[in-house]
Amino acid sequence: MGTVTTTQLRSMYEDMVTARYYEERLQEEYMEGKTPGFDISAGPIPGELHLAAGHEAAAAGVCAHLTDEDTVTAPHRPHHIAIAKGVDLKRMTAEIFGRETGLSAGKGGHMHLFDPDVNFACSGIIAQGCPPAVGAALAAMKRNESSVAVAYLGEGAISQGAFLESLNLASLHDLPVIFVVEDNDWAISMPKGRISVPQDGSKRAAGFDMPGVRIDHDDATAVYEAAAEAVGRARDGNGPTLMSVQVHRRMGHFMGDPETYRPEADQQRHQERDSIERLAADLEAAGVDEDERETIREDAHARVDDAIEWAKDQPEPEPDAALEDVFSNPPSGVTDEDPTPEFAGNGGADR
Amino acid sequence: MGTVTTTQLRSMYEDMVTARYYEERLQEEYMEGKTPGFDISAGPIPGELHLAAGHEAAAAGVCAHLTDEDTVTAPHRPHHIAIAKGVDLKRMTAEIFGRETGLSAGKGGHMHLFDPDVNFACSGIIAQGCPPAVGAALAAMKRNESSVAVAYLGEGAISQGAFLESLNLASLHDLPVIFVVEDNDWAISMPKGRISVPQDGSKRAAGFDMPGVRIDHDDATAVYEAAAEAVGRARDGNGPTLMSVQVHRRMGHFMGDPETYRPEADQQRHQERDSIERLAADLEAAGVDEDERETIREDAHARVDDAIEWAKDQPEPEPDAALEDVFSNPPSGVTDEDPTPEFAGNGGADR
Amino acid sequence: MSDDEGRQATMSTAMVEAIATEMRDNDEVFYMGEDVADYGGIFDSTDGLLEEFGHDRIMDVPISETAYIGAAVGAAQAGMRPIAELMFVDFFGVCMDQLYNQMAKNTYMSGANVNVPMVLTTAVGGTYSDAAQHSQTLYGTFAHLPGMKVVVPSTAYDAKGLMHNAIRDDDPVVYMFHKRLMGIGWMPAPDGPKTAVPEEPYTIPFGQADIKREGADVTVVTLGLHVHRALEAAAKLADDGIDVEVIDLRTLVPLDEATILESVQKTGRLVVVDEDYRSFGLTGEVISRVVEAEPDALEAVERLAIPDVPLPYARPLENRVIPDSDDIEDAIRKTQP
Amino acid sequence: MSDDEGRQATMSTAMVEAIATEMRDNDEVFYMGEDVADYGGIFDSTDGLLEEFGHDRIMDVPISETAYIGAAVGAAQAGMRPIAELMFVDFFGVCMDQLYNQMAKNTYMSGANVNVPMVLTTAVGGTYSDAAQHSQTLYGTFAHLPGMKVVVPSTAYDAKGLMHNAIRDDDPVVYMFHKRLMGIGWMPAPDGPKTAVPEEPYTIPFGQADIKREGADVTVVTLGLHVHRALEAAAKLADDGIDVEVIDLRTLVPLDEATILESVQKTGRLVVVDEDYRSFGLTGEVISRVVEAEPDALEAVERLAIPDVPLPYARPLENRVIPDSDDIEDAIRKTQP
Ligand SMILES: Cc1ncc(C[n+]2csc(CCOP(=O)(O)OP(=O)(O)O)c2C)c(N)n1
Ligand SMILES: Cc1ncc(C[n+]2csc(CCOP(=O)(O)OP(=O)(O)O)c2C)c(N)n1
Ligand SMILES: [Mg+2]
Ligand SMILES: [Mg+2]
Repeated sequence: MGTVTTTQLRSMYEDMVTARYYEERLQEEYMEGKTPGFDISAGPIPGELHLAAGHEAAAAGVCAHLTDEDTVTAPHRPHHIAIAKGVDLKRMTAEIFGRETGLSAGKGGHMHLFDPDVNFACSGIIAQGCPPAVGAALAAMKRNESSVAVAYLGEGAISQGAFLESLNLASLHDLPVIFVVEDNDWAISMPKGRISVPQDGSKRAAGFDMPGVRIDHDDATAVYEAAAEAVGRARDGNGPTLMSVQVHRRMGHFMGDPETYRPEADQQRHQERDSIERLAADLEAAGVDEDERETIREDAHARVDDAIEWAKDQPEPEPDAALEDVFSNPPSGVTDEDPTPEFAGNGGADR
Repeated sequence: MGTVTTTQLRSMYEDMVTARYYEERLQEEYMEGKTPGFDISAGPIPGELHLAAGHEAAAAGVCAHLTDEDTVTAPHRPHHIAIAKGVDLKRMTAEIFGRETGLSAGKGGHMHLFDPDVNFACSGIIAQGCPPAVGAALAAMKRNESSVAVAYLGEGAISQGAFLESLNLASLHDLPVIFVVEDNDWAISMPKGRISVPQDGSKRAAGFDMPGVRIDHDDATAVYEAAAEAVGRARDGNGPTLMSVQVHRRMGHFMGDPETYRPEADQQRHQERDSIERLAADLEAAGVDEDERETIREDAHARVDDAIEWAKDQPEPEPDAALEDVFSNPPSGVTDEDPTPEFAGNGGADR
Repeated sequence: MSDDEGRQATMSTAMVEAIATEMRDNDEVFYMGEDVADYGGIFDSTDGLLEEFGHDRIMDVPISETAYIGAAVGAAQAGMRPIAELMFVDFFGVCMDQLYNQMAKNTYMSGANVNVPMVLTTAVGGTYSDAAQHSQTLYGTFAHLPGMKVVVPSTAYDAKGLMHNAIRDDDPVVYMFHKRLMGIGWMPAPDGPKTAVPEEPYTIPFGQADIKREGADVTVVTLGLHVHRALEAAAKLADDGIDVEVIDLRTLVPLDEATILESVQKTGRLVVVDEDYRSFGLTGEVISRVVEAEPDALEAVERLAIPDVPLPYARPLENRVIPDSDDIEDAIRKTQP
Repeated sequence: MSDDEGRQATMSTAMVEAIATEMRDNDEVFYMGEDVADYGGIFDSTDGLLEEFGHDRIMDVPISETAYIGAAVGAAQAGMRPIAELMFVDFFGVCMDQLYNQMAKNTYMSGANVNVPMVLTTAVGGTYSDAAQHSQTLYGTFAHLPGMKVVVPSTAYDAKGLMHNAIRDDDPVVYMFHKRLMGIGWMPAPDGPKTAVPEEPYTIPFGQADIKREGADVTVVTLGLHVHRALEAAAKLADDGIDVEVIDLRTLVPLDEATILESVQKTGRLVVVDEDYRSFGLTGEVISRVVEAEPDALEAVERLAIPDVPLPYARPLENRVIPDSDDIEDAIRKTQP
């Protein structure tokens, strides 16, 4: 188990059980009003919902090395990453419920969570979070700061131009960025073997002169250790790393996904591999016993229940708020006194 | 010299001296009216002009293996490739001069040469010729034909999404396509080391489970031999190959390029490496002596001079022709009798 | 069908039926897209096709829109007739160069030496809180750039006929189907799009708008989902004696100016309803065509569209910006003397 | 300047001067693009900047528009103020997702929790036979999608003031400079764009159109290159006693509707001249805004734009489709009683 301390194990466990319970609770809330007949427009949570049960190790193991100053960009399946990065759980939940006090005042929803306090952002377009993460790393380099950036993507995203171009740009300037592929074997209904060669996303690194590392079992401790090296390399100015972590998709691609395309045995297999139980075993070995773990879980569950409770109590936004926030600034681009020198006022007028 | 026959050497030589002389003659024509003051809108050839002197080996060595049924897509610097592929020289030249009888009736110009008779096309957008080449290969596979497709690109294009995504798609289905990177060290003013890692484009193959081969001297015979393998592999259904061929940029990026960014020594070096002289030596060794080569050159020059002469005699298009050819078909999409069944005529009307 | 006789079908069924028929008739037709095989299309656009045609002709593809849509361009130029699906039109930004600089322009740039017989199918529209990156129609964005025919069916009947025409067409056709109209189990459609649909193939030529309801007092020009919202508004207004004509454009390129003009000459009043952004788009185009051709025909005009904001997530916000039948009713009332 | 006193500068000099000043004042400003360093920008957009600021702040980048423009988005969200150049606007299709789904929407999607203070500079326009993939303006394409401020200078004076404002603005600004106006050695500009330019910094707020010539008989609304072509036409028509007002929009988003309306109320006649495609674009928008706000103000209207074809290569063809001053003159005459 090398470098990981008990405190870190405990903290990862906390993130992971929080994330797992969060997704289970959201699933319940979401399906309310959508059962028996699934109508995407019914129930307390609007829109699509992509839950990440089974992905927790990839989030916790990497984010354990990050501070608020580090940037993370997440894809369409972002909750577990947001939780591990320390995004405000209440305001995130309010956003998912479409409330006025949500992170984005109800404008963004679950694929568009932005928390600038911890430098977290996401995007629903495959791989398009990669270039902005590279940009955050570029900013850190230019400002001579030691912060790093992490871009998460699914294994389905490893054949998208935005990701591949980002590898070159990051490697070229030795930027402090880590690409983390969460490999859950599936891109909606498409098994990875049907859409990518090689199937292991970390192999893409070979064509871009950067290290690629594969963690082929979703073991938080193993992820933690690989990430220690990758984040360390980035902070030391030694450039980017591409990681691919095997995770599992315990639920459908989105809520309501009938998964008719998915063999039962595969579903079974994904249920059986539980990174949380695995980490529990590591904790046990480190002397954190089931009682203590139970306490961690209870605290986590309480935090989640609280957040959901709070979110559901929040007001919906006023309809006219929809017309605001296209720009942060007045459209004219002028916030303070017009700094135009005197004679320029009529300047353009007569050429 | 392995597999290459004297006939093939001779034929490559013919393509290469044709292409070289073609570019030299176009340069003369283009600069006419643009000297001393360079005005891009003056002179007999309109628009931008990207000439390929120094790139000939990459075109001749690969296209030597192709038939008219095979597809080639070229980038913004296409003439030498078009010539090696057997594009109609007269109509191509007329197109470059913007004439009515040009390949595209004057609508396309030098970056948009299309000759469906030999399945040649080009595009001025970096790397965007790659996906259509993959598509031609896909069509061949679906139709059970043995034709192959070749996509040419510059070394500056190896970090563009369209190229990288194409590698995956081609490799995934073992498509009969060959990607040929013409590496002339420069992307306009940017030396390759400034914009790509690794600098050798063929290394990109490693991340996509496909063979990458580098020909690091612009030796037509060496290109021929590498291409024999790549094209053979494609025709045999064994999938794509990525080739990177070192070529030289003997002229500016486009005509009028002051090349102030370019060290004199580099210009010098590119002038000194002459693939045509190199091939001449191979021909000499194969018993094709200078007299015979002189004849080949003279014939080639005559063909080029003829084409240019012819092109300049062609009429300019009528202005109103600009309004035609947006669609090949009537906008309604209906060419023959309306096959709408009787009762459907009023079908939509009342819902 | 002039009444409701005959087999009723959802829009997705009708669309898929046309594709299947064309695929049976012509080996050169094939379909590429994400989740189009085993899943049958996230919005049922290929439902059931895998079973009949197999993975070779109903091809799942990598999440590489530039590569596979560009491959469709290449296959089309080689003479095949591919259909490529862009799962949501909102993703156009990752592959737009292939769409507009290659697919749409190659015919012109080659002096029609080359043509590109392909169909791009794509899901459009909001109303289910999918937020700014998954709810747009982008009608104006596609209609603005020359070289693509742009088709937007609003009923099953139209969807089938337009799809037959799209596949047979020798030029690139962008076929935009509104998610809310497809009749997907989990996204209930309004009543209108499910119509009688003949079993045999038929085509609907492009550039022929369809008068979905005749009326004398005001012309509503619209398309897609908003045809049905306009018809709803019209039904309500009929009780108040306002007789609304509803024109369904069906295709944006070509645009059936004649039908619009004829109607406006009759009614003198025009409301254009669009689910795309308001400025620099469809509403402005339709109004200008009328003003240009018939400077004196218009006594009143209203435009109704997304008020130049991205699509918001929360329901009250999304409802605020997508015109509903009440908004249409209000706009129509404003045009009345 | 109300007359030609003061230092005369080309549009590129003025634009570069504003960038240099902002870079001196603010370490967070940097410039990324292809061939912007040693070359100085293919269209002189960064001419001379490398010498003062070095390769770290005037960064050549890989030909990976999605990656580096997306990196600008990320750096901007981190609080820097990047300027990213898209060499030709025609290449937008390879990076549009970053531009419109991230850069333009992140502010809204975050409820303005986040903002994106960046400038996208890009060269637009034809007139030199660069054909369909290198000659567009795409004004309407960018103005249609919410979240970007869209700036199109037509003179050196405006170019400088608008650039200062663009860099200081906390939101994404798309700054479109017309190649033919820059004053590049190898592409002679018309006379108009070279103007007097103060050495000190000044800003021109967005959303303020500029009346480049006052007149009583007809309003010409235009932008970019066509400001100068319209002024040429106006000069010719003055001899015939037709008094033309020429409005230079300067920014498309925000659009200065007030100035247009005021002018049209005076003249009653409107000609909109655009170098973008005719349909679903600028001409329709301007006309509709007028018709909507002032249904009775217009006695005559003309729209002049690229007639919905890609840009052709050969000179007679390109001349046919890009409006020139004769075309503008004709259009104006048609509006006269
Ligand atoms: C450019 C783009 N194409 C397609 C989609 C639709 N889409 C959303 S999620 C998804 C599958 C993603 O699979 P993967 O990257 O493996 O992530 P996972 O969902 O398995 O976590 C697809 C195709 C999209 N959002 N963006
Ligand atoms: C997507 C895109 N970005 C930028 C350009 C502008 N451009 C044209 S050629 C060129 C350099 C290409 O370099 P390389 O690929 O090495 O080819 P070479 O010109 O050296 O033959 C660039 C940047 C373009 N045409 N398309
Ligand atoms: Mg996956
Ligand atoms: Mg090069």
